[in-house]
Amino acid sequence: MAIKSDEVGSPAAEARKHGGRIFALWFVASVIVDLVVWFVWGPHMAPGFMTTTAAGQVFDFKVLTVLSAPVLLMVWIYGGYSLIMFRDKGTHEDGYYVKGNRKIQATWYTLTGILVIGLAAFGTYELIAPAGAGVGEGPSPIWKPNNAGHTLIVQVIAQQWRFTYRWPQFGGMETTSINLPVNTEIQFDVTSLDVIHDFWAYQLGVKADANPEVNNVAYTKTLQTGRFVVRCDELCGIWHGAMYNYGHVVSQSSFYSWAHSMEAQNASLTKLLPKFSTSYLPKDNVVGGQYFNSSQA
Amino acid sequence: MLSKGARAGFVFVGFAIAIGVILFAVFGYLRSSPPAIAATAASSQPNTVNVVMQVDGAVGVGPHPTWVGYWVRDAQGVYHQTTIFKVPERTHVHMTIYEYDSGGPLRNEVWGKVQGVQGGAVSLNGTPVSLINSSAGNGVAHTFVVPQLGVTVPLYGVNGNAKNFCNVGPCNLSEAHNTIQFTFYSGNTTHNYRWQCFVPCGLGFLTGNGGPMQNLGYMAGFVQVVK
Amino acid sequence: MAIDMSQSTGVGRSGDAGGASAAPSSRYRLNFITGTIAAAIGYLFGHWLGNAIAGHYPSIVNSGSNDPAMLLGFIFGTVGWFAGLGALNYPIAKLWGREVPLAEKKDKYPFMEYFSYSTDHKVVGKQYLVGMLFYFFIGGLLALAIRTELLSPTYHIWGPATYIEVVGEHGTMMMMMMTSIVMGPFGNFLIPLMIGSKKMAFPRLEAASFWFTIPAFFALLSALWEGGFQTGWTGYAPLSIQGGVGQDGYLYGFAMMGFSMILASINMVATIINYRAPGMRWSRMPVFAWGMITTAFTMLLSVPVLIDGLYVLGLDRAVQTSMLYGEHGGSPFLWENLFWFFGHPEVYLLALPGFALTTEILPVFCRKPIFAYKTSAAGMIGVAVLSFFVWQHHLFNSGINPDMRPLFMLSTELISIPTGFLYLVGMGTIWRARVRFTVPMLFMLAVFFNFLWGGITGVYNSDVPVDALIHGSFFVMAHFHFTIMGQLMFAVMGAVYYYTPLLFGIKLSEKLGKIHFWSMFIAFNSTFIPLFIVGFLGQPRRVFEYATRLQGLNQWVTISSYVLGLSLAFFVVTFVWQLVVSRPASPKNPWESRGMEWQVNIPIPAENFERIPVVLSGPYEYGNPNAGPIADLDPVVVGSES
Amino acid sequence: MAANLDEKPVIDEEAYYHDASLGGLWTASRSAVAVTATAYGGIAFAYFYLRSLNSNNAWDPGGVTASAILGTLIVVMAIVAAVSNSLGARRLRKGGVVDWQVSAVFSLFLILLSAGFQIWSLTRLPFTPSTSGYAGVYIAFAPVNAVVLVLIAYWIETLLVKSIRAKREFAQDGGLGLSSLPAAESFRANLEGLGFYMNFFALLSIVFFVIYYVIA
Repeated sequence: MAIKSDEVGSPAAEARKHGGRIFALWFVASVIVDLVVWFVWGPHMAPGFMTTTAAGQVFDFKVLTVLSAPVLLMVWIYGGYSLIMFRDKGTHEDGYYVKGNRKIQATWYTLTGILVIGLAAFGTYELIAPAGAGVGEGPSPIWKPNNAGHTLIVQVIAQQWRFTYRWPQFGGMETTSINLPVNTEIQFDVTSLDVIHDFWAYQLGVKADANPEVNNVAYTKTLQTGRFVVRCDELCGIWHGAMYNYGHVVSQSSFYSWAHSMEAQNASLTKLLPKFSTSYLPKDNVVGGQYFNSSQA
Repeated sequence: MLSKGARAGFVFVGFAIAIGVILFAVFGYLRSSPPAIAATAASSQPNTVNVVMQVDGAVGVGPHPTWVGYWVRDAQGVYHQTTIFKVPERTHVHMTIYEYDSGGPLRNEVWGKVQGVQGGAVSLNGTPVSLINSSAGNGVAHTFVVPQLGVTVPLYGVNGNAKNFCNVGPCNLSEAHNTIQFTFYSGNTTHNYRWQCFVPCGLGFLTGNGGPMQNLGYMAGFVQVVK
Repeated sequence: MAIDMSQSTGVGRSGDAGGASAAPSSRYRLNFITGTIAAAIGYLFGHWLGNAIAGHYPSIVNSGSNDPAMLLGFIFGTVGWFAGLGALNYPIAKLWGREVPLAEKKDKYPFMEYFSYSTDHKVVGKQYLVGMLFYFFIGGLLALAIRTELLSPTYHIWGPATYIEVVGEHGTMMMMMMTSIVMGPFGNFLIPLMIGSKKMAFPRLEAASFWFTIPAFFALLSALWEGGFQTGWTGYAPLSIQGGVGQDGYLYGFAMMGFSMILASINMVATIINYRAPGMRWSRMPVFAWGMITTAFTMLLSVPVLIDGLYVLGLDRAVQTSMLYGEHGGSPFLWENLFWFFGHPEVYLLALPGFALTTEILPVFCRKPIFAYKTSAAGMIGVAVLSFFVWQHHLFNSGINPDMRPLFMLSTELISIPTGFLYLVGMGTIWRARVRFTVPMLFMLAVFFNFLWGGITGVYNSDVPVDALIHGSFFVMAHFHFTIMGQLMFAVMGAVYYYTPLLFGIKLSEKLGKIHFWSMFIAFNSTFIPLFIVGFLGQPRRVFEYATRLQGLNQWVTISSYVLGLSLAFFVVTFVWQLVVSRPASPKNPWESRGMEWQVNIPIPAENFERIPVVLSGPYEYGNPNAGPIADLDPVVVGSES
Repeated sequence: MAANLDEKPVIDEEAYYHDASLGGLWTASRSAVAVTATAYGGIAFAYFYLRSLNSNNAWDPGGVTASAILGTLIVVMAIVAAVSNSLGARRLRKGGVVDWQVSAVFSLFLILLSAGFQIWSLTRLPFTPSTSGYAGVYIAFAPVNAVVLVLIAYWIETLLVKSIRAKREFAQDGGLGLSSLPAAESFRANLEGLGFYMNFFALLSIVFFVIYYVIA
């Protein structure tokens, strides 16, 4: 039943022998993989560096990958090694009788605990320092960008199944296209006219749910010019998959000339729009659905 | 207990039935779709096709007769209750839409502005129009919007109290209607462009965007740009 | 809940069958055919009633979707179903004080027993196994339909509406039905055997829990030909209020499955706490039993909230209350909170049983005790407890309570600690083992491999700034397929191979099993690893159009998924063939397990154990030269007429 | 139990499973309490959540509540029923079977009446379902409460008829309250579960009375 005593040394010696090999393999592999992640993949990581929040996502993703790759490798190398070395070689005997090891268990609990709490602290810092990290913060954001400079406000209005954009600083005009100036602090006010959508500007590193009748604020700062895609990221019905459009981060001068020309073009439309507000009531019984049978005031 | 052969027979029959059910579900049910109507080439102008549609307050046919919906006319002049039509690439698509439904205020007035059509305006009963104020007059009944082609066309509503108001489709030209005509360019690549109505016109559905708004063949469709 | 306090009375009845026990009535047995007929009558009545009550309201006339009729049809259909099955005879007889005894258990049942309201836990276990695998394969076919659409970013195989319906059906089918794929078949079948009991605490609740899954399944599937539901399995309001009658199928089916889970859990908790054999101390209890009791407690405390949410949604749809819609004083956030308060424990309801099975089977083929047994139980309990405090991590982008995000980030990441316990247990167990690479063992090892992807990417999801990138993308989708399919379904498949000798008296072919395992393992990873990249590169979930630059990856995934489908089809064919046609007989305890459940003869006697066993040692004493037998199966019994 | 391996352990199987079934009843009634508490907790959460959000100022614009008279009657009857049942159960354990039966009839009557009132309250609401958040949450609560009340009534009723039917069976053994026969013990365990559930439900009713009528 038990392993024959001449076959193996003491448990501690066995642990040193196998453990040493596993550790060496793991250490070398981890260093190589981490270096590759940081220096080879890192500079090309999605979603790029168009804004501060996108760059922040790249950095966080990189850090998490560098930390988790050794964990992955540890399980793989330990598992692969053990399965090869400790397989049943046809002798049909039982394994080494051990039901636990206080030291190893305690080490494991401590290490996972430290790792996890460290990750949570890192994540919290990375959430708070860059003003919410491009995530929708609800109607009254608690983490705001601390520079007092100019902030461009863009209201994102989601409706089934298209985003439109309203520009309170340009006469409250509403457009179906979006362009942004480079090197500018942007505040997105995201809301919806019907169901829940989600404004995901991939290259901008911004994601915020568009909730009906509620404002959801997200911040970012543009750093580079280029094209970005806006997609709906919350299932919103039949055309959810087709609810996307493209936008551009352009130089400040071309942005302002675009914005002013749009403002002029849309002047007659802008007069018809309701007053700018952080959210709009869908008014179900006035237009459209007539869903509620007993009409309330 | 059955013999081994009999059991094997049952297993084979069982598998055959299962495969049959799966094939039926796929081809007889899930693959079903409204028909795609090919646009007819215009006789007068080169490189132009004509598409004629009508939109009714209630289609009157099929499983959901009370739903609003579009009809597309084929080359023989027959209307099909569908929202899918095929146009060639690099072509001017000349659209004629007969609008039979009553209108109202838009939820988002931005859809009252004509966009992406040649000349920047549509012809509404012969008059060029580039912006409709939906809170005035009969309001906007529906819109024809192809987001990826940048086409936005509001369809002015008819007076719901008109004597010859068409309650149930298919409607004909003797009934109250508006004729909207415009031309857009189909682009340089083949693609399935989705189009939809932006008026929440699914009556009886919360915020008006259920039912006909969420089903192909009513208020949602494809412009299939083909070779 | 309160009604069915049905006891497995059996008091005054001996363990030995025969003798002068209360003879079961030999009258015609009601079965699923009578149930179906009664269900159809009930449905038609309910539908007519709904039309009569609500058919004239303008919104229903305009929309043509009569939610009250649909829901009343479902409710009366379910009542009819249970009446037709004969399930209501007992509670009705109780009204005039009559105790209908449970049907006598038999060594061998007629075939129709498996289509009847059986109260034998071994029959229920088999019914559950076949039912759950059937639901799983239907859900799997729907998954292939999804992948087929994604072959091309622009050409559409299905219409966009059909695509969304298929996505919702697949997601809901898997998430709601598969909660019971371990507790249903293996829990019900094995728990009495494992804890050395002849019976379950509440066999009628157990039977009801299975027969609830059938109306749940058909209500859900019926949505497909009622226009489907556009909301996916998460059912976010107000989109779910906006949907047609298909949405009623979703909410009703999900609620029925909720009842099934609650009934099964009450039975499971009561059985494990009270029916353990003498000597089966908590410290000797198999890890699988720990997993089941933890899962059952989690269900008891989370599923009612789901039912609340679905009920609120049903009221908003059918009687036009406005709890999930802002204009009249409600809020869609209410649904998000109620749903995810259940929804996150839900994913652990799926994951914990998988780990319980894995940890149970691993030592058998390592020929070693479980490493750190207490840690494995603590790990499962820790995961279960923490699962109630993490739900808002699904709402990091929603704008709800941004100030709570650091807290939910912390609580979510803390879950890695008890999950890590389970890895410690697994890795400790293979240390200096004598690993036997049988088919079940391969599946269990794959569980650790697959779940590692899911677990590590779970840390990415919990990190708010990274979640801003991957939330709602295919990255998340790949993550939870690794944790659910890669973990749970692999564990289930391994358990099917492992437990078929007990369940059906056959031992499945190792050779065919290995073909199945390797094809499934490789195809599974080949399907879902690229989806991490697809999501990372910006493809949202549930889309039918995507960026053309991602077409290559998507096609790779689709083709892999076909291979995965073929692998599972291979399993179905070989499994059914061996089960029905070739029937390779299994010897007693073919895996040389020490577990209580393997100490019985094959086929298992009607009452499981001749006499109530007395447990003498733990179930994992492999390699212990001093270990005695696990139990005394033939103790002296008094108070029995034999 | 099995400490001494030299001799065979001795098990009274019948007693073992009888004890297990008593424990099963105990566990089930506590589980039922847990499930009920969680289900009601979800509704209470909905109440406080919508109340605190007060979307569109439409939580409860006029401060309108459902019928306070019916609400008060329902909660008072639930409490009285629970008290009467627990007093009756105490008498039963001293041998007073008839005392308990009288109290059970009384409780059953009150519980059924309050279930009826709960349904009746839905027919005389001073608002329509979509009036306000309060309206929605009340309409969600009332049917659930009615169903739970009916289930409690069913539970009392089954125990009541069982006690009547079994009267002769236990007559020589001191009656249902004192008999040591397994069936009598099962009955008392069941009754204990019912009492626990009813007491819990009375507390729950008070909480929801406060929610819907006092602080609304």
